[in-house]
Amino acid sequence: MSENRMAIRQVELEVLRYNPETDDEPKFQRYSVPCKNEWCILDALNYLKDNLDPTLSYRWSCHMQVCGSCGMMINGEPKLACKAMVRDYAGVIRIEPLSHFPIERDLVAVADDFMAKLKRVKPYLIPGEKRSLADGEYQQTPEQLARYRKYAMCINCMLCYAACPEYGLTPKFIGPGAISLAHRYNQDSRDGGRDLRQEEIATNEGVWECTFVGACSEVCPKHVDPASALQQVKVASTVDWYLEHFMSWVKK
Amino acid sequence: MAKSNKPIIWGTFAAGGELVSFVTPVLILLTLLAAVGHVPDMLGYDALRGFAAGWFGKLVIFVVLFLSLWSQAHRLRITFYDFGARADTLVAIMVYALAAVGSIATLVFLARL
Amino acid sequence: MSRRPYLREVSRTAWFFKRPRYLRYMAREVTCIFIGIYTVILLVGVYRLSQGRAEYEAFLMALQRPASVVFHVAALAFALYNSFTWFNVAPKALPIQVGEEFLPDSVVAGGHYVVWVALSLFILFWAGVL
Amino acid sequence: METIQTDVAIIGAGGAGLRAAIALAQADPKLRIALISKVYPMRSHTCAAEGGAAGVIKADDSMKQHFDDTVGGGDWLSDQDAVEYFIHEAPKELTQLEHWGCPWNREADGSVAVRPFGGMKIQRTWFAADKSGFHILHTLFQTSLQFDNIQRYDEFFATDLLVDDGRCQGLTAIEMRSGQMRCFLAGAVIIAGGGAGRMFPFNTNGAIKTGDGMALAYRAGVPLKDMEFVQYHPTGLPNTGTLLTEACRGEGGVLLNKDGYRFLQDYGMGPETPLGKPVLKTMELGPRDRVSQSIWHEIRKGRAVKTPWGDCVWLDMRHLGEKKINERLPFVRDISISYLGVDPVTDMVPIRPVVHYMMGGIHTDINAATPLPGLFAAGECACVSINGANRLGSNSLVEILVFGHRAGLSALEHARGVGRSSEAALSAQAEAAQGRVRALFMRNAGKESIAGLRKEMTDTMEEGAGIYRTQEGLAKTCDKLSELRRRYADVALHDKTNVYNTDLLSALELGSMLDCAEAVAVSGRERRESRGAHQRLDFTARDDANYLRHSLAHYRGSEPPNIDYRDVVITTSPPGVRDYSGAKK
Ligand SMILES: Cc1cc2nc3c(=O)[nH]c(=O)nc-3n(C[C@H](O)[C@H](O)[C@H](O)COP(=O)(O)OP(=O)(O)OC[C@H]3O[C@@H](n4cnc5c(N)ncnc54)[C@H](O)[C@@H]3O)c2cc1C
Ligand code: SF4
Ligand code: F3S
Ligand code: FES
Repeated sequence: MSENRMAIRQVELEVLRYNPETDDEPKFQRYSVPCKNEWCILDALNYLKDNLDPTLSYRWSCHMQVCGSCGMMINGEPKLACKAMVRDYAGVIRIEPLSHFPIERDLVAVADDFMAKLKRVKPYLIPGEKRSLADGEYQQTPEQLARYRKYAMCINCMLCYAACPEYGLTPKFIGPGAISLAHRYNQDSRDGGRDLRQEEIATNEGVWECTFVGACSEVCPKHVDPASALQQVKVASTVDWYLEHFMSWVKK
Repeated sequence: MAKSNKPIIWGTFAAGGELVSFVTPVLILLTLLAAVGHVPDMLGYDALRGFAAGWFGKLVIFVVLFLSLWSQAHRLRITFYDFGARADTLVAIMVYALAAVGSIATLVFLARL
Repeated sequence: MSRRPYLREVSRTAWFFKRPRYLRYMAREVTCIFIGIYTVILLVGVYRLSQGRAEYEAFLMALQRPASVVFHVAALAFALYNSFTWFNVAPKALPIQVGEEFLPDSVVAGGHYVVWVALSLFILFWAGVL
Repeated sequence: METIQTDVAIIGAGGAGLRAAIALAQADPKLRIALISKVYPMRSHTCAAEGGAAGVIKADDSMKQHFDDTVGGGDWLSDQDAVEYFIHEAPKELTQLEHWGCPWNREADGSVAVRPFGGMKIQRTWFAADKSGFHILHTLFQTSLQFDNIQRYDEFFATDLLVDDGRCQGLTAIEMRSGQMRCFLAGAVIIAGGGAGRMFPFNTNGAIKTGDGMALAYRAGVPLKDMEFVQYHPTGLPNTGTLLTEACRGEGGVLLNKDGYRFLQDYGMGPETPLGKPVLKTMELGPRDRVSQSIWHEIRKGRAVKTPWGDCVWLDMRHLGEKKINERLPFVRDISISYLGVDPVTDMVPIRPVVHYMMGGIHTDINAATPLPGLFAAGECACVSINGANRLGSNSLVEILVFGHRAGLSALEHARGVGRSSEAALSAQAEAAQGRVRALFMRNAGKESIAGLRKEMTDTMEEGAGIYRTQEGLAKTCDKLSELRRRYADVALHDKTNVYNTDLLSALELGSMLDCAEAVAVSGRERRESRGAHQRLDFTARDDANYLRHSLAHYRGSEPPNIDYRDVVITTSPPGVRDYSGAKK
């Protein structure tokens, strides 16, 4: 909390701009922004928009690392702009929209693909045993909760998609974020929908497109560890497969 | 969308990867010693032939070679793709055929011992 | 409609130069070339063994060619790299829950390392090196 | 202009909007539901709520006690019939969320766990670590994905309501990705647009909380109720305003002045409770308005902690220990370290009161219906009113569920009973709305900047309509806001691109905020008493004889609003004294 957090320095931002109505392709634009040391990159962008160039477009809302809007590439790494601190960067800071997604405009990426995939993996509770409100809550021990809680922390920021090269090479890959959420429900003691979700994720476009690069987990701002979720789905699907084909008399 | 058949091979990839990680470095070390002229006792003709003659020795040799072949074949398939060779089906047929030939050859050679 | 989303193409053949972590991943993947070739060498060894003493001894002699020595050194390096990367991520595929906590990755990976060292020593001992 | 036909249109896909959509989808699978939101649903600000949601489930609790805490906490300005309905629905809604998969924290036996919260006499706050709102929002959003009749319009910015034949029958919205205006025709419209805290400079609210929903209804002739009641949360990070949840104190954190003294005991909330053993409704667990006001007084008395970001007091959580902090307040720790560089495990955190929540909003009745037929409202943008003059922490997340659900059902009932009046008239209105936005977009001259006007607005709000108010200060703020609204007509737009034009949207949001801000300031100027969050230095006492009434601000175009009043509904609890001292219990 020392005084030098308030210190101001000129920071060079190199921002990728793309205006679909006038540009054929994106190009970098340089800005010099007076930044306080305690600022995050989002503060710098907000300053820029308010004072230097009101035409810059980007998404943000919560400024507290929870709404998932402000994902962008900062010096080539997918980051939340409200989590990346200016003081952690030296020299020119390069800001681009999330990799692997089409650019709508400036730093705004088209999220349609991710939204469609999210819906596809059925990320909602499909109850194993139906309960009415009058029956009260399902019982779930802290231990059972811990089994899936980590995967429930996903803020849908899509950073993992921007990091995963396999998604970049094969866009039909359902991808780390959505599959982790499917896994979250599969691991929930109240759920009975695993078979339905497997139809989507135990497929070639599902986990089998993942080659365990692990980049997704390295960049995830919420420590969801999608790489782990995907490998677990692979292991479980393999067990399923062998049971189904060689020991079909064993009831799952 | 149908579930994938990849688990068949992936099972051997996972098991093979685990095994290869545990034993391959030390095996390379052994043959490296042989390569620089210090043949370890066990790699001598009599010792090795004796080991491979028993059913246990045969089993060990087969498991190591089989899992190693299939896991590396699977990884090779992915590597081709990662280097930009998109003919995945062709690559898959090729690498798995190699692994299959290698596995059968192992069986044949072991049977002759 | 004035929308015109712009898709930046990903290079199919050079994408892994973009980030150091992608290079590390590719280094892990290409270990399969070395380990694969090495497996074939072992297979040849078994073949020669099945042919008889003279053939097997010729095989051992062939191992001593300079190219073979160089290959062995490289293969050893890649195999070691493969083992490290494999053990480090092993906890991800099979996390172990104890009560409300998961065993820390370092414990699971550490367990693998211990087994690895013990097994390697055992094999060296069995082979008469130690 | 493309016209979209729906049965019910919902503006806002936060907790309230999603709950309404699911209620509708479940009620009738053939219904066409349009869910319109300026951000993707899971970006809505409900995700920022940390602490939890109140509902009676434990054996030591009772409906009566939740009722008393809520009504007393609201300084008797709550409508008690609404509170009655609210507390009875609360446990059902929270259980429903549990059935939808919400990861509530649990007791060892597997039942849902509850935690203490400010102003609540009994532990009744359900929580999911310190991410309760996040989990509620994502549970609702993910649940909504299974209903194919919820047609989502993500990143559509609502600009105007369409009213014909005395009924609300649709709206216009800008599709942000193309910049095109769309006309939604609907049997009923629900507004769930969230709060308006961004009209203040220092707030816990996300960028989207600009009061658009309130302004839409207000301009369409629906009064805004109790707008003078703006909640300050006691514990905001002094530089960014980021909230440190009330659970910090619920778990045992304490407030200290610069001398390390727990000053709340000097303001009627004592006696001091032992460290690490918080007592409900006492000291640090007093209600937000009281705690925030005490901090203000303490700072006034010169016992503030001086920081580069202004005068603060300390929030001390060190005695909770690293394990408990990591377990119960992990996010608080993260946020303090990254934005302030202070680790609550080892250091005290400087904090100051921060604008947090709007008690006031669109005037609705207990059925979530506004006086304009066909228009319903729920969530923070609405005022039912259960929160009265001061909302209790953890009541709002429940309110969005209870009244979101209610709004859905009420809208359905209305939509079933009516037909469209005249599509021609509605289209003409939509064209006119489009024309106004076009005009703003095309304007070339214009000497006012959006950022400049916004800054003047937030400054004057803090100065005149902040935590303590006076007649003079409020009058000045009212004048300033009139002036700013005039100058707003001359605002300049630099961005002339149709696609994702955030310059245009900022201008529209500024318009909403200015309208809401004026309603706050004028309502505040007219309420000459101190009650709950509305504290006047010149009228320090509560005045039930004259002001046990809701204020209603009526829009009058470029003129300041006209204020009239409406009686509070009192069923069983006559106005009493708010007692937050532990001593007399
Ligand atoms: C930091 C923080 C912590 C909190 N903690 C708690 C807590 O612990 N317990 C508690 O009970 N309450 C808490 N609250 C309060 C509570 O979270 C909010 O009051 C509640 O979430 C509001 O929900 P909502 O659905 O009304 O609005 P929001 O979730 O804000 O949603 C508003 C929606 O309206 C849409 N919208 C707005 N304008 C337009 C437009 N022009 N066109 C189209 N769409 C539009 C937005 O896109 C969004 O989808 C907290 C609030 C904050 C800020
Ligand atoms: S898994 Fe992590 S990186 Fe991926 S979308 Fe979720 S929060 Fe973001
Ligand atoms: S980076 Fe991609 S390949 Fe798999 S482990 Fe993560 S999804
Ligand atoms: S602004 Fe919400 S995550 Fe960054």
